[in-house]
This record gives sequence, C-alpha cells and structure tokens, in this order.
Amino acid sequence: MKFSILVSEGPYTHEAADTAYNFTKAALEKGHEIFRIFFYHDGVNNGTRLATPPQDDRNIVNRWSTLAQEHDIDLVLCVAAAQRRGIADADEARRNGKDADNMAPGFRISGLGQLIEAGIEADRLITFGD
Amino acid sequence: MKFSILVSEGPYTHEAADTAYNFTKAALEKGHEIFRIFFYHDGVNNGTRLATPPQDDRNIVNRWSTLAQEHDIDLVLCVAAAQRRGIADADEARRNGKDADNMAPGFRISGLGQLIEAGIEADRLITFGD
Amino acid sequence: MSKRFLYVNRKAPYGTIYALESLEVVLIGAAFEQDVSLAFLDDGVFQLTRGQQTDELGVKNFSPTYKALGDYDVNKIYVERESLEARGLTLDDLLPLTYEDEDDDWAEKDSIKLVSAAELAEIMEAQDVVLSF
Amino acid sequence: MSKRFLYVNRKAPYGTIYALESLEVVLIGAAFEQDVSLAFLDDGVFQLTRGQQTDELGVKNFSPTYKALGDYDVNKIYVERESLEARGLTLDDLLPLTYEDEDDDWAEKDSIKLVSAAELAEIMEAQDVVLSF
Amino acid sequence: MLHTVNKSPLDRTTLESCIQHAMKGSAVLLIEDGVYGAMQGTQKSPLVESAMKEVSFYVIGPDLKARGIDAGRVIDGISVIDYNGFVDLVAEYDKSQSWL
Amino acid sequence: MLHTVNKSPLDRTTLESCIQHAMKGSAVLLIEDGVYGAMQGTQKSPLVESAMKEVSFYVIGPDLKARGIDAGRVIDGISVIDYNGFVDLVAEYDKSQSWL
Repeated sequence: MKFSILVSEGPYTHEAADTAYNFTKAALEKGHEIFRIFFYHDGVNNGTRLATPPQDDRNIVNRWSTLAQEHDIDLVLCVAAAQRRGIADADEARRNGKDADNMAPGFRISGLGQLIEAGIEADRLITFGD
Repeated sequence: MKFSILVSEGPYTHEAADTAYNFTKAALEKGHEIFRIFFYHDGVNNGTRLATPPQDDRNIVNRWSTLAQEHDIDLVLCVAAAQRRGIADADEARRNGKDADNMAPGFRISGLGQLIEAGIEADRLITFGD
Repeated sequence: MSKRFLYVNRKAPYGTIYALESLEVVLIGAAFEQDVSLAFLDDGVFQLTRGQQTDELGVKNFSPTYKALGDYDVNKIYVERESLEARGLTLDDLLPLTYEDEDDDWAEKDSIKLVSAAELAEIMEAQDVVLSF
Repeated sequence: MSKRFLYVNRKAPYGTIYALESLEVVLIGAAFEQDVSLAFLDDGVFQLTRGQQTDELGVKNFSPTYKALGDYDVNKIYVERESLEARGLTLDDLLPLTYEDEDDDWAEKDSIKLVSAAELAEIMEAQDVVLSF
Repeated sequence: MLHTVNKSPLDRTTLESCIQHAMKGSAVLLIEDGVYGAMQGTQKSPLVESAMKEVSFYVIGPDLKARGIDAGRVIDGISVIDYNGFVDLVAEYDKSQSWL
Repeated sequence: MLHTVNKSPLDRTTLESCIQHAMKGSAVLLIEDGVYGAMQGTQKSPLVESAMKEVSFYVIGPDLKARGIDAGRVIDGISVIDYNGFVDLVAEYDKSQSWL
C-alpha cells in the first residue's frame, strides 16, 4: 500500500518526529511504499544539518537522511514554513539574501502543493503532530 | 526594578515569543532594567538569522536583534538546547564540525548556569512558554 | 477522480500558528480541484469570531482570509453546535462566510453549516483524506 | 544570601522534551548553592514512575537521573497527592528517591514528600523564584 | 504571587490547576489563549467566577482584541490591562509562576 | 476510520472530543502521551471503558513501556500493539484522523 506522512513538529521537543520515524520504518519493513514525507509547521526543523544532539541520544536529523538514502524516500520541507523558521537550502538562501544555508542531505524544499498531492496520490495519509 | 525573562518556545509557532517581546518593550519604557533574556527549549529558534518571514508579518528574530542593540540587552541561547536544535554561532559550528552557522546578531550562546544566575541576580524572573 | 478532503480545525487562533498555517494549506489545496470541506470544532470555532483586531498584539490579522474562501470554491464549512454552546457563542458571533452558487444563478449563500457533533462525525466518516490542525 | 528556587513539573515525560530539559536545569542549578525544591503535580507525577523502559521507543531513558538528585543535595521533592490519585497511582508506583542526611549521621532518608494541593500552594508561595516546565 | 495562565480552559486543565493552587490574596493573569478563561457564559466561566472571591483576576486586552472578544463579554470584576499593566503586576507581586 | 490520540486525557479534552466523534465500528489508537488514556483506575478511565462498547481501542506498547505502565494496568479489552500493528491498522481502515 502507498503511504504519505505529514510531520508537523520539530525534533526532540515533541515525540511526533519519533513516532513518524518508527511508523515509517515499520511500514517499509512490511513492504509498503512511502510516497512522500512532508514536513510542515515546526516539522521543517527536522531538516537542519546544524544539529548536534548529545552522543548518548538518537540523532533525529541523521536518521531521516539515512532513511531517505537507503530507501529513496522523498522528504519535503514546506517552503513557507521553512522560510518563517530559518531552514534553507543553498538556492533558498541565495534567493533570500542569506549568507549561509542549513538544510540536511536527503531533504528538499518545495511548496504546499506537494502535501495535497501526497494526499491525492497515496492510499493513506497519516499525520504526526502536537 | 531588575527583570530576567525566560523564553521557552520558538518564534511564530507559539505566542510566547510575542508576549515576551511586548512585555520587554513595556518594561523598558517604564524604566525597568532587563538583566537578561534567556532562550531555552525551542526558544533557541528565536536566534536564527536564516529566517525570512512573509513581508506583511512581523520579523521576530530581527525584533530581538534590534532590541538588543538599542538597549544593550543580554540575549542568551542555551548551548545544550541550541545544539539539539541546530542553532550555532561560528565558534559552536567549528567545535561541532559544522560547515555553517546561523546565529543572529545580538545573541550569544552560553550555558544553563546563565539562567540560574538570571534568577539569582534579578528581582523578578518571568517565563513565557507553551 | 477527485478525493474528498476535510480540514479539521480544533485550535484557537494566535496562541499558536496552526490556524494560520492550516488556512494556507486550504488556499493552496483549493487549486487542486478536489472536494473540499472545513470543520471547526472545540477551540477551532474561535478562529471564525468577528471583530478580530491584532494591531496592539503586533501580529497579522488573518481572519479576513476566511471571507475569501468562497471565491476559491471552498464553501462547505461545518461549525459544531456543541463547541459553540460550550463557549457561549452563537452563529451571530462568527464571520458571515458566503459564496455565490453558480448552479443557482450566482445567488449568494451561506458557507457555514451549523451541525451537531453526531452530524460532524458522519461528515468525517464520509471523507477520503482528513488533515487535522 | 541564597534564594529559594522551586522547579514545577506538570508535564508527562517523552511525549514532549520539557521533563528532560527541566531536569538538566535542576542539575546545573544544584551547583549554585541555592535552596532548591522540586514539585511534581498534574501529569508531572508521571515523570517519576518506576520501570520506564525506552529501548523500543528508541529514545534515552532519563528516569535514572532522578535517583542521582540526592547526591546533588536536591532532596526536597514534593509530589501532589491529588494528582497521584486522579491517575490511579500511589507512592509505590514511583521511583524510591533518597538522600543521605549529613545532619543525622548520613542516615538514608526519603526525598519525596507527599503533599496535598493546599500544602503545595503554601510551598509555592514560600519561594523566591519559580521555574515552570 | 502572580500566576499567569496562557491556555484555553476549554482545551486544558491548566487554569483549573492554577486556581486550585492560587492562595488568597494572589493574582491570576490570563494571557494568550488563556484569555478565553475571562469570557462570560462559557462552560468554564463558573470556575473563574467562584475563584474571584479570593483571588484577583486580570486579562491582557491586546490578546482579547486579537481574538475578537469584546470587553463587554469579560466576566465582571476581571481587570483588562495592557502590557504596561502586566509589567506593573510583575513588579507588584514578589514572584510569578507561569502555568504552562 | 482510524482515530489517533496523542494527548493525556488528564491534561486535555482531546480524547473526549475524539470519542464523541468516533462512530460505531471505528478504531481509536492511543499513542505518545495518549497512552495514559489506556490506564485502569484513572479519573478518565470510565470515558474509555464506556466508549469500548462501540469502538475498538488500541495502544502502542513501546509508548506504554517508556512510561513505566505495565501491561497489567491497561484497561481490559484494549489491544497493545507495536509499530507493525500501527501500520496494519492504518492499512485496515480506509482513512485516519489525528486528534492533535
């Protein structure tokens, strides 16, 4: 079956990012397809490569990047939400006149239409938030 | 009177950053001293210079930077909270092996002891959070 | 084949950003030619109150945008009666949201339908995709 | 002159980070030679439950750290009776938190004091600084 | 002590818990989504109305206005203040506690 | 429909609202802090116990374990599942709604 996933909260502060990850891993192991994981609201904070969590804790950002690489999953950060919160790839940074960017590998920035499309194309859309 | 302020949530997602700002401005106008504003939990996300909010909305990060400059206010981001969430100044970025930093002007990164000190030194400590 | 999308709004405006960012999804979603409904229940009914004035707070007043929903063909807006009553509100306290019905000579009609919790449960069950904020 | 610091914990662990990050403040604060108390009420009492096992969740189990508080001279830990009762819990469901009393030949004593809401209100009122998480 | 509450009493138990712990002579300030606790005629109005016998209640005007709550709908006896009034309250009471 | 609830019923009205809108034959899955709703003997247990006549309840085991809630304290009739079971539920019901 084809799943889409919406992640609405940032890493560590709420459990949503953990639940979404555990759900995604289980879905993949059961042979389901992940059409897209869309990050909205503070969820875009899952996509920063500048995080350095304590060594005895999980690295939520790296987990996503690894998952994207190993299973070729489409991780999309909402551009409007990312702009408000200061998450940018090189293109976005240049466009907004910023001197640095911080997006982690495996993610891409795109519009809210990608969320609607995720709802249309997948058999199921499930939301993890606060 | 000497106030310290604790901001526990990020900009836009919760009203805490707005209330803290409106409170601080009013306190300064009434002649009070702001000993320190300490940013903890997602509050550290107030200190990124990569945010580009919509032009018809307030720019929360810039407001803090301007306030710090005009009134010489000590804006401190908790280092442990900032590391978890990917907020870094140039020193922190170098120390953690990161290729970029994102801290906004007027902020500095320091330890949780600065929060305790803020509670000890000020006449009042007030918390804005979720 | 179009899908039935329901946007469920349960949170008050301004205290958190969910109401505003939910509305942004609805506006983008309107371009996708799906069957769109909005539900307002619990503290979500506060999103639709009349007379919101945000100048002194220093934040953007996004309540006028709800009035534009009719122009985007978003005109099935369900407000839960029990949620209003628990908050001492009536329909008169809410923004008058309308649309022009192209099947009825562009007559202006109310977009808001007051429904009971039981009716709203049926509406939720009749959807293909439910997005909650 | 030392100040009386009270850390108020009202949120459940793991669902959000506040419990963990509050504990980090307490540990750092212990070095400042202030008078420190902790209050656990509402869902905050869930922070102290025994038998927390986080392996399957994949997050760090920080509950053992509460047991180290005694070594940091943090031994005034107030748990609200009404909050426990509403959750079907008793003191036996909580971690046994103890400290060694240097004024009593290092006898091992309980750090947790079960208090009523009315008593906790008095304790809150007796502080200089209240930090809430 | 000054207590602040920033959550809607229709959504959370925060205001109820605050009131249960606010001693006679203390003040409760309703801010952000907490201002819904200041409204007349809601399911939770009686909670505040009965607590007002022992505790002073305040509410932030700019938060009320943003939410379209007319001052006429605020429970009688609750003082509507602005951020200057907020600062004065923090100064007046020896400490504050935020019910988050 | 599959409903998910991730908030403690002792702190929020979310579970109550979900139950009020869950139709006969639907399922409610308690996740994250929502797992406190699966405990026996709390102030809110009766809410779930009475809803179980019409709706199936599930709870995430790893979330229970993290919080130190022994399976023996879970209300009889609520199924404890893992993330694989979560995936199966999402597949089984034609849609899901998250009560946030």
